[in-house]
Amino acid sequence: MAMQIIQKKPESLTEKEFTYCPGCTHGIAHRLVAEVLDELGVREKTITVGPVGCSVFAYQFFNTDATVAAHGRAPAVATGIKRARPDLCVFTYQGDGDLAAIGTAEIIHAANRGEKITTIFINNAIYGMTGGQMAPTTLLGMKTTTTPYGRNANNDGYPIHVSEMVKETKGVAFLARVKINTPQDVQKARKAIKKAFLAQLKGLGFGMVEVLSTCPTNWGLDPASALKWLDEHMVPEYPLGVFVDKVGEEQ
Amino acid sequence: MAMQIIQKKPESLTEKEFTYCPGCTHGIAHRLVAEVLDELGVREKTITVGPVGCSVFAYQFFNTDATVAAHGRAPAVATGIKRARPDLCVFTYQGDGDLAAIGTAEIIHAANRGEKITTIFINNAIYGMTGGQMAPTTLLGMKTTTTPYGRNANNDGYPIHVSEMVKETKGVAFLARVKINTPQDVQKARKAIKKAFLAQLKGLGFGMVEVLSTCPTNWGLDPASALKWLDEHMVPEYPLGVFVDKVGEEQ
Amino acid sequence: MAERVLVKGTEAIGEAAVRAGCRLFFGYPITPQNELPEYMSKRMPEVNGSFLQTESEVATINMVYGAACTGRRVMTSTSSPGFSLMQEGVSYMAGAQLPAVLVNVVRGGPGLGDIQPAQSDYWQATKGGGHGDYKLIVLAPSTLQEAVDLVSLAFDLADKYRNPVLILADGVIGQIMEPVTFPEFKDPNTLPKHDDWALQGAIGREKHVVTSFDIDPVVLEKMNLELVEKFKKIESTEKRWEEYKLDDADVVITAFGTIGRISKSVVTRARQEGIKVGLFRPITLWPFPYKRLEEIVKGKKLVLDVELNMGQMLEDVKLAVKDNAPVAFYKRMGGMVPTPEEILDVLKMELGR
Amino acid sequence: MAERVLVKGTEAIGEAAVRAGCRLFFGYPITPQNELPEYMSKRMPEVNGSFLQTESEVATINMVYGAACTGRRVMTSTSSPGFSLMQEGVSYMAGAQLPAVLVNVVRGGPGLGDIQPAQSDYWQATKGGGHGDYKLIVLAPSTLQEAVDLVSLAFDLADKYRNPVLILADGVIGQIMEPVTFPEFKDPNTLPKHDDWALQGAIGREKHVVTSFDIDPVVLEKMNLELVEKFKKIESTEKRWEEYKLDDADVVITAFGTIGRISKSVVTRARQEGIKVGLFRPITLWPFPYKRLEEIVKGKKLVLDVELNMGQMLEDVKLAVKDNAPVAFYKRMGGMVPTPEEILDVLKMELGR
Amino acid sequence: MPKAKGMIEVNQERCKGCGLCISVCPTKAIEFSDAFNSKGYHPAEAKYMDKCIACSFCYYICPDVCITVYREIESA
Amino acid sequence: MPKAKGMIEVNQERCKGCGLCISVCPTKAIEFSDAFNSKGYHPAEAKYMDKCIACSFCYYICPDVCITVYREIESA
Amino acid sequence: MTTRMIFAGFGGQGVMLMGQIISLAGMIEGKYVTWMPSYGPEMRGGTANCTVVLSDEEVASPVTDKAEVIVVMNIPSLVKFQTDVTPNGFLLINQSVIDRDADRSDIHVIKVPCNEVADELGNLKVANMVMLGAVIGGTDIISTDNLFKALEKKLSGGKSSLIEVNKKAITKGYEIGKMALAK
Amino acid sequence: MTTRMIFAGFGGQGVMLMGQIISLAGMIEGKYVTWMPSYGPEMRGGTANCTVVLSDEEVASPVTDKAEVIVVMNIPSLVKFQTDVTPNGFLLINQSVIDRDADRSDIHVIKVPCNEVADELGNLKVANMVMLGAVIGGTDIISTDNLFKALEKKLSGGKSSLIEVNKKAITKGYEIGKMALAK
Ligand SMILES: Cc1ncc(C[n+]2csc(CCOP(=O)(O)OP(=O)(O)O)c2C)c(N)n1
Ligand SMILES: Cc1ncc(C[n+]2csc(CCOP(=O)(O)OP(=O)(O)O)c2C)c(N)n1
Ligand code: SF4
Ligand code: SF4
Ligand code: SF4
Ligand code: SF4
Ligand code: SF4
Ligand code: SF4
Ligand SMILES: [Mg+2]
Ligand SMILES: [Mg+2]
Repeated sequence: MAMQIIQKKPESLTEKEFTYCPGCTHGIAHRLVAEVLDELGVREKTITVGPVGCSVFAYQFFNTDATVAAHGRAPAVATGIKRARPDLCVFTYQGDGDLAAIGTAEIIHAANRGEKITTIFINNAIYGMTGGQMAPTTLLGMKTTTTPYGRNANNDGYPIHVSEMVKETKGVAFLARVKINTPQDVQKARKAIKKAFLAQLKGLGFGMVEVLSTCPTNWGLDPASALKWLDEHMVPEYPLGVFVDKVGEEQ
Repeated sequence: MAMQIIQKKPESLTEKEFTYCPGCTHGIAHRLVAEVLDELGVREKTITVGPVGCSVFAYQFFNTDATVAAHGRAPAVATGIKRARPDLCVFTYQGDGDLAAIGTAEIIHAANRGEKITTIFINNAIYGMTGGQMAPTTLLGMKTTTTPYGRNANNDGYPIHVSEMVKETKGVAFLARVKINTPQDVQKARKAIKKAFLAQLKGLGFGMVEVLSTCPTNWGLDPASALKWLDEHMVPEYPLGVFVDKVGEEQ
Repeated sequence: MAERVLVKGTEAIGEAAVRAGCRLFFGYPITPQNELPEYMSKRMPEVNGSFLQTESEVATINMVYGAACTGRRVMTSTSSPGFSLMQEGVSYMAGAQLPAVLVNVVRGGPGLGDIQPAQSDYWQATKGGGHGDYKLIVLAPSTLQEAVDLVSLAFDLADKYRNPVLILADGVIGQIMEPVTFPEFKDPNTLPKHDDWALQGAIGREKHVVTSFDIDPVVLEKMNLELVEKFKKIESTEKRWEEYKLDDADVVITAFGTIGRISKSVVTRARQEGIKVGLFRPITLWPFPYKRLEEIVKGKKLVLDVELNMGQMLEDVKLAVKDNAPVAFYKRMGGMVPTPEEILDVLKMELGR
Repeated sequence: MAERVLVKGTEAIGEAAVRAGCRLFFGYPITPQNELPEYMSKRMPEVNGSFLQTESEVATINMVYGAACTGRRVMTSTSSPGFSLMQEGVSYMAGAQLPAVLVNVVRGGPGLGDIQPAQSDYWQATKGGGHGDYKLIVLAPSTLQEAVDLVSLAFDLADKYRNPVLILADGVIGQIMEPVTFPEFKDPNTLPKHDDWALQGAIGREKHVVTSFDIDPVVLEKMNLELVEKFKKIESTEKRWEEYKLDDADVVITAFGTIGRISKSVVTRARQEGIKVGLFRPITLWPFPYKRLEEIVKGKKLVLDVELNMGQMLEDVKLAVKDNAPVAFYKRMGGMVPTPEEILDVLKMELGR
Repeated sequence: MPKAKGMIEVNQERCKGCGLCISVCPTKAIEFSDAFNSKGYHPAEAKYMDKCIACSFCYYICPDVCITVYREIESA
Repeated sequence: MPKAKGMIEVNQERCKGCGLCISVCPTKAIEFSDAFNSKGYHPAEAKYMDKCIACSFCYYICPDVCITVYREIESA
Repeated sequence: MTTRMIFAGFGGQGVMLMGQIISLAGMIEGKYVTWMPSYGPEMRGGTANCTVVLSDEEVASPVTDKAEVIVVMNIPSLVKFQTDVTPNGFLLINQSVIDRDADRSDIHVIKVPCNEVADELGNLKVANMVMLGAVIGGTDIISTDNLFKALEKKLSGGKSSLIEVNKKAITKGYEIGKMALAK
Repeated sequence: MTTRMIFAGFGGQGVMLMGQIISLAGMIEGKYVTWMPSYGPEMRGGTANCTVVLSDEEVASPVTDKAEVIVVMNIPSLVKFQTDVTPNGFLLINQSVIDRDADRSDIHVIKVPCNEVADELGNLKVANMVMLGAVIGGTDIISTDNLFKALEKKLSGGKSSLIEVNKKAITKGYEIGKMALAK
């Protein structure tokens, strides 16, 4: 009898420690992407396009060539890279401020063009990096540093449903909303992320996974409670599901 | 027996002649908006927010206080006006380059906020003003000055469906797609435009009408053929319909 | 006398705006100015004003444009990359002659840079970051009290000249707390309504049009020349600066904003060591007080310009100084802020001491 | 000798880019440069290149950023309002040291302005329209042949210095046709690949990172200083200008781009009337040839600066001239272009004739 | 229902001769004029007004708001 | 099916003491350490490894990729 | 010598092409040339025009407000441009569309029935070439030969079948131009 | 006289508040004061700190790299800041979290068992006030009275119920500070 490693830090991550708060699920999403890059054997041809947001340091974490896009513009940067080098595997990693606010036009048009890139969209209902301001995805009634009286639809608008909008574009080859607050969900999320990369690698079009994620710091919750809060508050507003799947089961 | 005027140029238009090409249906859309302003008696409290596009001169045509927004930013400008003066009636008039390309983020977020403004969205599948370049709404295969070999989904993406996306935002109170290439359709369009204004005036939220419109000049067709082309090519891609109606029938 | 209170720079600016009668704020988060929109999100509802967190800085500036079209006082605030995104809109506002107060709390650049204090947006602020011929009135506070006072002034100047006014601050001004005294509240109803041009609904009058556009170059040239006239007028009447111990000085330090403040203490220390140093601190970066500086530097041993950038105001200093005195330059960059000791050392070195 | 062909300015620039090995073009329509993206939409597929009409200028510049990250030659083109929207991205590119060639075919501003030729984006181009300390190399052609030549040069300089290069043209350069001779085609495979830093996949090597960002101001300051060094080097080696009949001149006209060209004919006519006029035409607006101009103007009766703006290059002219000669200025704005006769009249008036 | 009796007026100076009114008029009451207007277009002309049924189609489709439509009513 | 026998290793220096692994471990095999790591956190500790069933839940949920999971296999 | 020319008319009348062909001919003839269009929104109701400068020395300014030769193809262009012809210069009027006279007596006015001639040739689209012929007939600024070469270059490829009728139009126009001067 | 102070620790340890209260007290005492935070991404693992300058003259520079008084609430802060204390200055160490000594002998080092004292008072959250008390006990830079006034101002409104326990914490800390010096 001997002990065999069945899970360990993937090769596609560097040794650099994450800069996230304790219990922040950004880290899980990172690991999942890295696992998929390992599994697909594409690390050496992958370019990471990091965002501005708590994951601004993503360029240090993924063991791939990498750049940092201007806030919201990662899909445009990724498009530029992909048009220059269609043989590379290009992905963006973006928060909900980055993708669903300032970057709205870029994500929608990348999707609509069927740009052969992959987007990991971290929806944590908050601007983490800048100190907990309202995101477009912030829930109604939720207090943030810019909705001190709670988000009020009349003044601040409604939680925005990016995946539901993106699914209306014809260039999307894979699109799903997942969560990563339980071990089981983490594994499902990994499958979705893999398909979002396959959409690109098979030349089918744009692939995106919206990941419901926690921000214990700005939600004012301890890490474990944040996992529960996600189920109780975010999932009802943002139902999970696969919106588009042109990749199919064969792999 | 005497003759009574039953149709004439509405009060909400100035005397200024339109600068549109002969047979361009931009002019019909203008007249419809003006008729609705007349009917609702709101000319004196209306602010026109014109775009950049062939309708850049709209500020001269509507007999209301008016401004010209930067390309694509009319919904933001309208938001600024409305937040400053919620008692005013504010509308934007925008082309498909203006609204569906550069102005994507602004229109989606205005809709998502349920901004109490009205948007008239002229979809003519082309950049008219600048000389017939591809718009995001240009049909596949269509030749334009920037798709000399015909629009090709693989390089240029797909015709974008703005109304279908906007309907996924919760702030919308009225949303319809109409066409104005027959007298009957013109009258239907007028009803939709009226409701889009009522959505604002009743404080229900954001109102938008997507108007399928012609560009005889850049389509390379005579005006009457352009009306037919619209039915044959645009309607199949952009089905007409009312997507959201919180205004209801009572008026 | 009004009470002195200890406040953060961002809040000082926000409260000063509220007291100046500003009831409209549009903003998008960006460090190091987040506390300003945060403050406004709380404060605006209290005074029946309107706060909106926008989807981007591009949207922000166009909302400010819209709000300004109605003649009401409106403000926004951002930091360097955000201000770059506003350049098209700023140019539109200047072209359409719209009053508004903009705040740029500058951080290290270029690009994403970092979030520490910098002064590297001087050129962008004073020479026109956007396209076309226009000028912003640019005010650079060096203390929070001055920031409070300049915010009031900014709204008045914006209204007076129908021109956007920019408060050019930096991470230090944005983040520090110090005691300030706020002015009284202005009643928004007593402020200029701009009934002669603002968009308020064409009730019983000809329609108003606000635009930066005219397709006919003959007309546009006239509009341009009108702007040029206005800018000349502003140049001749609105220059502001501080002179500190210049009367007997051999050496002139030129510096603005936070460095202006730090340089005061350099002056004090230098004088303790017997070096006669004075400070010339432009408060309006545009219009820049060229003439006064030209007068001052005549016969001086040295002009030492100190900035948190690669030498941006330096060009204006040289335009004023010409060949009338040697000009030295000391810089820190990337968000680093020099200590008074450090500057004093440079000064001594330049003097060969 | 290669054939002379009659082409439009926008097409001349496009074809010159193709011949320089550029295979990537991103652009968004805007008058008066639409023919350039239109040309590229046709041309790129012919040479196995990639043309993409983008959703906006903001997206454009970030696509250019992305493409430049791979080390390939890439170009975009726009006109004034569009270039304002690119400022954040331009600052990012300069910060990340990315090579690319940008074209601004300037039109009347500010704001929406009009679509006629102007030079009112000089400050934006040369002083940094975006935030932070950076410089673009700015090339201003005055004929189509020069435009063709400068496009080649622009790509080489961009690669050499890892810096964006801006071709500052105007509506005249963009729209006219005149005969040009194109250089030979460069084989893209022979061009610099930038294997030492470009993003190409980390195959058997350490990962590459391209960024303008470092959270630590100590590091960012170092990055900034590296840029400053680079800019100094460019300043010392890359200044370009044209001198025309200056040897015996009493009067120096300073002008760039289209006005530089028009001023040549002013020189001719003035000399016919016995007035000894010469022309100093900066070709690199940055780095500006201060020193050479300073040498030239010594002892001259008059320097007449002529521009299509309110006096933007004028500041650089003054920085060079100092008190060494009187400087006069003549402007047209809003898209108006002066005739040689008009300029000659001004010149005579300034000379008291 | 007896057909209404109608009449239209065309603002010929404003007209751009696009012909859309002509193309939609159910009674072919409108034709192009032979004359040019000052913009150089052949404007539409209300030619056979006896045929006009006041349906307003021409008004609805005219992109340049050149048409005024009248209907005969019982005199008050 | 007999439960697998497993074991985990925690990179305690990297750990931020968020406790998520502890919260999901079905066999309560993990606990906080009493000691601080150099970042000042109480890291997770693989305490009751006899209980570990190699389910990998802790690995899946750990946001800082601190955990390596081993499973006992028939030796080859 | 420097000759400045303005071609003005409706967008659809081919004024831009006229200017381009004569520029090309100028280049073939070894002159310095520039061509500059008026440009703007695709509109419609205004006049489109282009300016051509042919010169023995480098062309300083491609823009001008006076010209030695001005061609007007419609009434608004006549109104707008007739005052800009330099004394002793040439004004060429498209008689088929312009039913009025010029107000100038210090210049050469040449009236050309462009549409009628083109109609005779069986292709209304060559009306502009008739005018172009008249221009060189009247002014002798370029040789017919070089104009033909320019035409061939411009119409090479898909449109080469049209070369003949265009040449004919030029020739007809040339005669009209020559005759007008003879008068 | 000018006193520069740095308060450093984890984000959650209330270092920013400590600085703000002492600044407020300084203002009440009629001094010139500035408070400047380190700021950055919400992170996490780094140290947060703020700089306070109390002075009899206008404060020139709110930023400093040396300080007369430095408070370190955790190990990384000790490591980072201990060298920045000016000779004869004060280094205050949160003994409850920092299990090691300072390397300096040319300064006054005061160790404060903040958490234990706070725990005794029944509210772990006042650990920072214990430290603040120790600062003024050790340095006499501000009167207790004015510190209390500042505290009251800061905690007015919703949090006023907490004033008492905070005052107690300050008093306890004050004694520790005084005693440490007496040694
Ligand atoms: C142009 C611009 N505007 C604003 C910012 C400031 N900024 C940095 S990150 C961020 C939002 C981050 O929120 P999100 O994208 O949701 O990411 P998270 O931190 O929540 O993961 C903002 C507004 C910026 N860097 N650039
Ligand atoms: C920032 C900016 N980019 C580009 C332009 C140029 N531009 C003017 S109108 C227009 C597109 C017009 O197309 P559309 O919105 O579809 O209106 P249409 O003319 O078809 O009615 C463009 C790209 C501009 N004015 N500003
Ligand atoms: S602020 Fe929120 S999103 Fe950012 S690292 Fe911390 S927990 Fe994660
Ligand atoms: S170009 Fe097209 S959209 Fe514009 S006015 Fe002409 S026909 Fe209408
Ligand atoms: S109203 Fe009807 S019938 Fe009369 S002219 Fe118009 S379209 Fe013809
Ligand atoms: S539809 Fe209007 S513009 Fe067109 S021909 Fe008829 S009247 Fe004239
Ligand atoms: S592998 Fe499963 S049983 Fe073992 S420690 Fe991890 S969670 Fe617990
Ligand atoms: S989940 Fe990871 S970081 Fe959190 S306590 Fe466990 S090992 Fe440490
Ligand atoms: Mg977020
Ligand atoms: Mg369009």
